[in-house]
Amino acid sequence: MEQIVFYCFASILLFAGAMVVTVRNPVRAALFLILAFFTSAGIWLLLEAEFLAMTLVLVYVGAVMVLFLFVVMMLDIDLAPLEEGFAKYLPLGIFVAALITIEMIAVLGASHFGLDIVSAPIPHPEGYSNTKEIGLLLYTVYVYPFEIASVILTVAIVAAITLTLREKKSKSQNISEQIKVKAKDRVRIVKMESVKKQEAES
Amino acid sequence: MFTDLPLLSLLIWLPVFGGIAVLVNGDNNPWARPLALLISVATLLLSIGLYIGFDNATAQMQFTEQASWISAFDINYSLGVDGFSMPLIILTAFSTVIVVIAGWEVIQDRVSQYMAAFLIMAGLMIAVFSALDAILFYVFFEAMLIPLFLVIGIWGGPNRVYATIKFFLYTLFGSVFLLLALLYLHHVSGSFSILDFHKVGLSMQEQIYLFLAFLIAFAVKVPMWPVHTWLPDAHVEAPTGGSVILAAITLKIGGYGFLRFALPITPDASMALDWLIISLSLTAVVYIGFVALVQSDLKKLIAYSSIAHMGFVTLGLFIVFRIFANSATGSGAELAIEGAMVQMISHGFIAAAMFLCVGVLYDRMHTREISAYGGVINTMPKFAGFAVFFAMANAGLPGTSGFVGEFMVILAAFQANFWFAFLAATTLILGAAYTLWMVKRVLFGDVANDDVAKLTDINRREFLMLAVLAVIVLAIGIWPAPVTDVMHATVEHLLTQISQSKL
Amino acid sequence: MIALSDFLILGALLFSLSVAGIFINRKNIIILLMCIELMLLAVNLNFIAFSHYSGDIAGQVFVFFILTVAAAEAAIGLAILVVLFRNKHTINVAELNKLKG
Amino acid sequence: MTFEVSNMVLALPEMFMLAMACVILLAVAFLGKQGANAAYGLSQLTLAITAILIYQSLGETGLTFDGTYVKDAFSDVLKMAICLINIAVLLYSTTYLKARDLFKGEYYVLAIFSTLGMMIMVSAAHFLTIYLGLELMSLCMYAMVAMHRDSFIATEAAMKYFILGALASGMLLYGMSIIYGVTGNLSIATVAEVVQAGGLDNTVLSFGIVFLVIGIGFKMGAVPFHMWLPDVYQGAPTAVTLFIAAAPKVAAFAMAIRLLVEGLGDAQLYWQDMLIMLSVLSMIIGNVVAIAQTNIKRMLAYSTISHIGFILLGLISGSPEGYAASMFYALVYSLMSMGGFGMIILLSRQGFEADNIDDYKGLSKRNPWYALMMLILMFSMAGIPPLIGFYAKLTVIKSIVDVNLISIAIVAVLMSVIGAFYYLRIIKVMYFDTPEQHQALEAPIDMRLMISANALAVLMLGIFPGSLLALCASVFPL
Amino acid sequence: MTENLLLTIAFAPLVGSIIAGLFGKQVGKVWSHRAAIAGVATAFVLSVWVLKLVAVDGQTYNEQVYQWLQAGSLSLEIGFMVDALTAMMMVVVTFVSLMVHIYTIGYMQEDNGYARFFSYISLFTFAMLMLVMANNFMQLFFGWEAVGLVSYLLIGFWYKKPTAIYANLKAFLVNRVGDFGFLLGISGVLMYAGSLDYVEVFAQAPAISEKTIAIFSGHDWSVMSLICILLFIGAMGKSAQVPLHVWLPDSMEGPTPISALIHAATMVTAGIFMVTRMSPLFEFSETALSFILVIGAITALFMGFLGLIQNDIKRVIAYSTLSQLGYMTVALGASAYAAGVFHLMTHAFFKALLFLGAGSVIIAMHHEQDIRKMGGLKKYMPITYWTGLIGSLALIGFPGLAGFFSKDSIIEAVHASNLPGSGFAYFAVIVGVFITALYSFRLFFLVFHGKERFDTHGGHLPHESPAVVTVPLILLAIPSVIAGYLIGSMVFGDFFGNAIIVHADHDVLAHHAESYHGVIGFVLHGLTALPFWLAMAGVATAYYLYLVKPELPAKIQQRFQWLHRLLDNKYGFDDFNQIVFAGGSRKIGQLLWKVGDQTIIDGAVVNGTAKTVGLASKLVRHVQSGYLYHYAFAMIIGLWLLLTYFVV
Repeated sequence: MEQIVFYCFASILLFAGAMVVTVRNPVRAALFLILAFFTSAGIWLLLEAEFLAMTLVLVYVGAVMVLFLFVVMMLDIDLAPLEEGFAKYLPLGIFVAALITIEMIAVLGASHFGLDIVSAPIPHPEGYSNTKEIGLLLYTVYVYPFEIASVILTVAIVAAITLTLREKKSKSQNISEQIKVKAKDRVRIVKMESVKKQEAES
Repeated sequence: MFTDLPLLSLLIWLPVFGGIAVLVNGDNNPWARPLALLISVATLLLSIGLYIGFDNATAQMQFTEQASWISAFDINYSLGVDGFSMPLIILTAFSTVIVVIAGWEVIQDRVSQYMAAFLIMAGLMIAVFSALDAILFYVFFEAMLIPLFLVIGIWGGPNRVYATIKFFLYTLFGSVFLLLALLYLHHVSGSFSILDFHKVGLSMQEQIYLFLAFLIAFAVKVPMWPVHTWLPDAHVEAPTGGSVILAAITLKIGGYGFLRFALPITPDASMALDWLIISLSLTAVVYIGFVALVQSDLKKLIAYSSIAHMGFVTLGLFIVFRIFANSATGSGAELAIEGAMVQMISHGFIAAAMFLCVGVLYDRMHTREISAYGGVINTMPKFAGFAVFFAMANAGLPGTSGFVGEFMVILAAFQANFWFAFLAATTLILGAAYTLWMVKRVLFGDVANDDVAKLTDINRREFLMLAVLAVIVLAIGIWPAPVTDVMHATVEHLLTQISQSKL
Repeated sequence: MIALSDFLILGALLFSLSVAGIFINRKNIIILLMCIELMLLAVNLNFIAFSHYSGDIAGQVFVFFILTVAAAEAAIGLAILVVLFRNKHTINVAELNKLKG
Repeated sequence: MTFEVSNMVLALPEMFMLAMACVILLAVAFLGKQGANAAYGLSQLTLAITAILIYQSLGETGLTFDGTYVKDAFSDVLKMAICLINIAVLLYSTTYLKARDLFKGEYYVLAIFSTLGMMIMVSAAHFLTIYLGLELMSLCMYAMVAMHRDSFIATEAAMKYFILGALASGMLLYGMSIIYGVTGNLSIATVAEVVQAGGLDNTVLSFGIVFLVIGIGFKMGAVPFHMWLPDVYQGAPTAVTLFIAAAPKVAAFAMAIRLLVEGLGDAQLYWQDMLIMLSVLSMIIGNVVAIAQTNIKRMLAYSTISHIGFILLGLISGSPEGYAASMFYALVYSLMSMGGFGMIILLSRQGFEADNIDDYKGLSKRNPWYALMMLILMFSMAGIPPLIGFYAKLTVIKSIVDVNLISIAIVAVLMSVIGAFYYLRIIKVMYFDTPEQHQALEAPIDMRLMISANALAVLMLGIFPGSLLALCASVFPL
Repeated sequence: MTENLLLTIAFAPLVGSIIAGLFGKQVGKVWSHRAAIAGVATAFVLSVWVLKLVAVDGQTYNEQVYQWLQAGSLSLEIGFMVDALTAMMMVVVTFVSLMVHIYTIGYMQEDNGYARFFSYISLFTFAMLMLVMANNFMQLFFGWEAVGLVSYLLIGFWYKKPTAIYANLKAFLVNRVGDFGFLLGISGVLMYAGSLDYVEVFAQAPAISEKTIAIFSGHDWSVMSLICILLFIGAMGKSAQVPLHVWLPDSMEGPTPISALIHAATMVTAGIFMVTRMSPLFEFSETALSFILVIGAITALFMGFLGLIQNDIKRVIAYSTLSQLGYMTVALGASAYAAGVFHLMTHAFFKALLFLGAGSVIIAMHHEQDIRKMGGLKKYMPITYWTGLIGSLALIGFPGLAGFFSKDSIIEAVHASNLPGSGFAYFAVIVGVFITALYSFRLFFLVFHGKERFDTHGGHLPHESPAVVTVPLILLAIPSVIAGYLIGSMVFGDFFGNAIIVHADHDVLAHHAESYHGVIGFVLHGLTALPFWLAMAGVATAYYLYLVKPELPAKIQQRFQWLHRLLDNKYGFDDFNQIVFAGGSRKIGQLLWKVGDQTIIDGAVVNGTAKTVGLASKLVRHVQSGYLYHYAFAMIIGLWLLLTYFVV
C-alpha cells in the first residue's frame, strides 16, 4: 500500500519537476512547481515528517510560490523571444545529466541503501508528535542556528528593500531647503548671440 | 679588528639602506649622486676589510653571523663567507662603485631611483654570496631580480619591454626549480642550512633530480647554452650600468650556485651527468663563439662573448671528475676549480670594462651598430687605447686577467680529455676573431663619418673608471696568486666533499 | 516496505532534473530560480529520508532551516531579478552576457 | 540542554556584532541621509571592538550552544583577521561609494551582516551552522553586488552570482545530506569520531565528499567551479569586489578546514585527490587565462583563481603544516588582493573606473609613490621575495614537497612563472610606458595612508614573516 | 749573475716603453726616443755582459722571481733561465732592437705616432726578452703572446690604412691558430710532466716518451709526438711555416723598422728558438721531427718561389724571410738545432740589414715600394747599396759571409739526416739555394742597377739617407760579414752546452763536426760544393734576366701563364682562408645565430612557449562565454568528473 502511494507520488513529483524544467511559460512552471511541492509533502508524510510537510505547503506553496507568481505577473515579460529554441547543446547536456544520474543512482541504489542494508525504522510509539520533537530541539539545542536563521530573514528583508525600493520624489515640503534657495539656482541666464554665427561649410 | 664587527651584515645593509636613503632624497636632490658614491665607496672599503681579515688557511665559513629569522620553519639569518664567496663580494662592491661613476652624468632621468636601484642590488647580491641559509639565499637570489628588472625596463633601450620580461621570466623559470630542490633538501635533511645540505645523504635518483633542478636554475643564470638567449637581449636593452652589473655579478651567481649547491650536495649526480655540463659548456664556447662573430650590435657581441667566457666557468667546474679519473698528478682538479673562479672574477672586470667602453661610445653616438662606427681612434685616442687593451684582455691575452682563467681551465681540461681542451682552446681563435674584428671595424680605419668626426675623447670621469679597471685587469694577469690564495683551502675542501660519494 | 534507496533515488532524480534544468533553460531566469527551489526540495527529501531511517530527528531540523533559508534566498533572488529587469527589460538568460572572457 | 550564560560568553563577539548590526540598521532606518555616515562610523567601531573582544579572549576555548559553536585558536585568529581585513575594506570602499552616489547605510548593514556570517562559519562546529553562516554571508554579498542598481553589469553579475551560488549551496547541502546519511550525525566533532571509527560505506562517503568539495570549491573559486568569479569581480562595483575578494576567502578557507579537515580528516584519502584536481586546474586555468585579460579587475579575478589553487595545495598535503600554510596563504592573499583592489579604487574617480590595464600607463611618472606600492603588491602576488607573497607560495609548496607530491609542486612552480608574466605586465605598464593621463589623485588622506600601510605591510611582513607564520603554525598543533 | 741583473735587462725596455707610451705627449719626441733607446741600450749592454758570463765564465742561471699562482701541488712561477742559448738570443734581440731604435729616429721622423712607435718597439723588446729568458712554459707563452700583441699593434700602426688593419687582424688570428696548438701542447706537458718548469719537464722527458694517449678511441698515439707536434704548431704560427705563413707577407704593411725587427730578425724566429729550447722533448719524437723537417722544407722551397714574382720591395724580402725560416725549421727537424739557431742569428743580422736597407730605399723613393719603379739607385745611395750588397750576398750564402756558414751547415746536416722526409728536405734546401740567389739578386739588380725608372717628383733626385739610418746599416753589416766565424763554437763546438740536447742517433752535426777543420777549411770546402755553384747560377740568371735582357721575364711570364697565376695567388692560400675559414666561420655564425638562436631556441622554444600560453589563454577565455548556462554546465562537468574519477 505504502509503496503504491510512494510510487504514485514519486511519479507525479518527477513529472511535475520535468515540467517545471521544460515548460516555457513561467506561470505554468510555477504551477507545476506547486504541484511538486504538494506531492513532496505527501512523500514527507510517508516519512513521518508531518511538521515539515505542513511547513512546506504553508511556507512554500503559500508564500514563496505566491511571491514567484507575483513577480512573474509584475514583470511585464515579453514571452515571445523566450519561445525560441534551446536545443543546440541539449543532447550533450542531457547526456551528461543522464550520466550523472546513473552514477548517483548507482551509489544510492539498493546495493548501498537497500532494505537489507538499512532496515526499516522502528515505528514511533503512540503519542509521538513530530512537531513537538522538532519544537523542543529548535528552541534548545538549535537555538543558535535559529537565531542565525532569523538574521538571515532580516537580511533578506533588508536586501530586498534596498534593491527594489525606489525613493519616491517626496511631496512633502522641506522648508529649510526652500529658504536656502538662491536665485541662481532657479534661474539660469543664458547669453546668446543675436545672430547665429554661420558655420563654415565644409 | 674586523672580525668583531658584523661585517657581512654591514656589507649587506649599508647599501640597501643607503639606497633607500638615496631614493627618499628624491630626484631633484643634487646630493643623490655624491651620496650614492659615498655609500658605494664605503661598501667597497668594508669589503676590503673582508679580504684583510680573511683566514686563507681554513675552509670553514668565516665572519659568520647567526640569528633566528623565521623560527616557525627554522629559517635563520645565517651568514658567512669562504674562499668562493669572499672574492665575489669584493667584486660586487667594486662593480657598484664603477656603476655609480658610470651613471654620473649619463643618467639624467630619475637619478635617485637609478642610484638606489644599484645600491640596493649591490646589497642583495652581497647577501646572495654570503647567505648560508638556503631560504635566505633564495630570497636574495630572487629579490635581486626586482631592481635589475626595473633598471633595464626604465632606463633601457627601445625594445626593453621584451627584453626585461624575457629576462625576468627566464630567470624566474630557472629559479623556481631551485626552490623546489631546496625544499626537497629540507625535507630530507630537516634543516635549511646549506652546510647541512652538504652533509645529507641522498640516493642516486634523488641526486639526479636535485642536480637537474640546480642545473636549470644556475644554467639560466650563468647562462649556459641553450638557455642563454635572454642575455643578449637584456644586455642590448640595459643601460650601461645594468649591463655592467649583469655581466660582472649576476652571471657569477650561476657559477657560484654550482659551487655552493650542485657540486657539494649532489656529487654523484654531478659525476654521472658531468658529460652534460661539459658538452653544454663546450657548445657555449664554440657555438657562441661563432655567433658572436656575426653580431652587428656592439653590446650583443660582448654579451655573446660573455656567454662563451662563462662556458669556461662551467667547464672548469665539471671536468674535475674526469680529472680525478685520469690524472695521477692530481693538481688538475684544483686548477680547474680555481680556474673557473678566476675566470668568473676576471670576466667580472673585463666584461664590465667592455660594456663601459660601449657605454662611452653609446653616450656620444646613441647607436650600438658596429657599422655606424669606424676610425674612432682618430678622434678618441685615449679611449681607443683602453678599448684595445680590454679587447685584448677579452681575447685572453697573457698578462691580463682574461688569460689566467682560460689558461687554467684549458690546462685542466687537457687532463680530463684531449678533446675538451681542444674545443675549449678554440676560444683562442674565436675569441680573438670576434673581439678584434670588432675592434678593427669600430676603432681602426679612417674616420668613417661625420658623427665619428665629432666625437670627443673620454673625460676624466670615464678615464678614471677605465683606468682603474685596466690596472686591476693587468694586476690580476701579472700576479693572480692573491686571488687564488684565498680559495685554496676552500677548493680542497670542496674537492674532498665531491670525491666522497653520498650514496 | 519502501527502501531508503527508493527515497534517495527519487531525490537523486529530482536533483538531476533540477540541475539539468539550470543549464537546459536558456531563456528565463525565473525558471532558473524555480529549479533551485526544486533542488533544495531534493536535498530536503534526502535529509528527511535519512532522518526517518536513522530515527534521528536532527535531519528534520536541518530541513526546517533549509526551508527558511530557501525562502530568504528566493526573496533576494527575486529582488535581484527585479533590479535586473528594470535595467535590461528582459530576463532572458542568453542576454546576460556582457561579462565574459 | 541547559542555558548557561558563562558558556554563551564564548560567543560574545558574534553577539556583540549582531547587536551592533541591529543598531546600525536602526540608525540607517531612522537617520535618513545622515544614516550612511553613522553606519560607516558604527561599522568601523563594531569591527574594531569585535576584534578587540576576540583579542581579549584569546586562549579561551570551548564549545557552546550545544556543540554548534566552537571557539578555538583557529577561529579566534581567523575572525580577528576577518574583522581587521574588513576595517580596511570598508575604508577603501567608502571612498569609492562616496564618489559614485552609492554611499548608503544599507551597504554597511549588509557588510556587517556578511561579516557576521563569516564569523559564524569560522566558528561553526555543526553542519547547520556552517550552512547558515555561509548563506548569511552569501546572501549579503549577492545583494551588495546588485547594489549599484543602475549598472547593467553589476546586476548581471549579481544574477550570475546568485544563481550559481544557489546551485553551489544546493550541492553543498546535498553533500551534507549524504554525509549525514552515512554518519548519522551533523555535528562536526561527532562526524569526525564516526569517520575515525571506520566501518562506513566508503563509496557513499566519497560520494558525499564530492558534493562537499564542490560547495567548497565554488565558494573559494576553484576551477571548474570558478566561472562566476571573473564576471562578478568585474561586474560588481569595485568597492564590493574588494569586499568579496578579501575576507570571504578566509571564511571559505575556514569552511574547508572545518568540513574536510576537522570533520572528515580521516577520509583525507578521498578528498585529497579531488582537491589535487581542483588545485592543479585552478593554477593552470587561472594563470593562463589571466594573461589575456585587459581589464585589471578581471585579471585579478583570474589571479585569485590561481591563488586559490595554491591555497588548496596546503590542504592537499594533509598535514598540520600544510593547513597552517594554507591559512597563511589565505591571509596573505586577502592582504594582497585588498591592496590590489584598493589601488584600483585609489586611482578611480567619478566617472572613471581605472579598471583597464592601460589606465596604469606611466603611473610611476605621475605618482611614483603609489606606483611603488602597486609594484610591491604585484611582485608579492607574483611570489617574488622579499615580499610576503613569496612566503605564502613557499610554505604551501614546502608542505606538498614534504608529502612527496613533487609533480604537483612542479606544476605549481611552473604556473607561478606563467603567473609572473601578467603581474609583470602591470609593472611594465606603470614603469616603462609613458603616461596618457595626468589627473591628480582624488583620494582622501585616510585612504592614501591605508593603502600605503597595506603595501608596506606586504613588504615588512615579507622581510619578517616569522610572527605571522608562527601564528598560523600555532593554530594547528601537530 | 743575479736576479737584479736579469730583471734590469728585461724591464729597462719596459720602462722606456712606458715613458714613451704613457707620457710621450708630456716629455716630447726627443725624450721619448731617448728614454726608449736608453732602455734598450741598457738591456743590450747588460746582455753582452751576460753573454760573457755564460760563454766565458760558464755560468748559468735558473731561479724563480715570484710565484704566479698555485693550485694544489702545482706551482706556476715567474723566473729566469739563462744559458748559452738564452744569452745568445738576448744579445741578438737587444742588438737588432737597438739598431732599429736608432734607425727609427730617422725613419719615423715625420710620423705623428713617433712616441707611440718607440713605446711599441721597446715593449716588443721587453716581451721578446721575457720569451727568451723564461724558465717555464707559462712565461714563455706570455712572451709569445706579448710579442704577438706588439706585432699586431705595429702592423696596424698606420691604423688609417685599410690594408694595414686588415693585415694586423690577419696576423693576430693566424698566430692564434698556432697558439691554439701551442697552448694544447703546454697543457699536454703539464698533464704528463706535472709541472711547467723547463728543468722539471725535461727531466720527465724519457718517462713521457713511453706513454701513449688514445685521442681517437682505439688508436694509441705517442704522447711525446702529440705534445711536440702541438708545440710545433705554435712555432708554425709564429715562425710562419706553411700553411700558417700567410700573415707574414701582409705584415709588411707595418713600418719598415718593425719589418726588420719583428718580422725578420726576432719575433718570427721565436718558433725556432722555442723548438730549440724544447730539444730535450723533441728528441724523443722522430715523428715530430719528421713533421718539422717536411714542413720546413716545403716552406723553404715554395715560399722562395713566391719571392720570384713579387714587385714590392718589402714583400720580396718577406718571402725570403719565409724561405729562410724554412731553412731554420729544416735544421730543427734534422736535429741540427745549433745550426738552426746559428742561422737564426746570422739571418737576424743580414735580414735586418736588408729590411733597413729597403727602408732606406723607401725613404729615398718617397714611400714608393714597387721595384719596377726603381732602378739605378747605386749612384745616389752608396752606403745603402754596399750594405745591401753585403746583406744579399750573406743571404745567398756567399762563402765567407755569415749566411754561408749557417746555411751550409744546415744543408750538410739535412744531407746527413736519415729521418723520413729528409730526402725531400735535402732536395728542397738545395733548390732553395738557387731560388734564393735568383730572387735576391733580381731585387738587387732591379733596385740598384739598370735604368732609373722612378718618378723624380719634380726634379727631386733620390739621395742617401741620414746618419741615423745609415749607421745602423753599417753596424748591422759588420756582423753580417763576420758572425759566421762563430760557427766553430756555436755549431760544432760546445757553446750551447746543455741548452741543446741531441740524441746520439740524430746527431748529424756531430758527424759533420768530425770533418770540420776551421773556418778556412769550411770556406774552401764550400767553394767546391754544390750550393755555392747553385747560388752563383742564381745570381747569373738574375743578371741575365734583369740586366742583360730585361724584356725576357715578361715573355717567360707569358709563356708560363698558369704558373705565374699560381704564384701570383700565392698557391691560393689566401683565397682559401678567406673563403673557407673567414667566410665559412661567418656563415656558420650566421647559421647558428639565425637558425639556432633566433629560430629554434628563441623562436620555437622561448617565444613559442610564450605564444602557446598566450594562445591557450585566448582559447580558454572563450570558455568563459558569459552565458550562465555554460557556467552551470561547467560546474556539472566538474561534478561529473569528480564523481566519475573518485566514486565510480
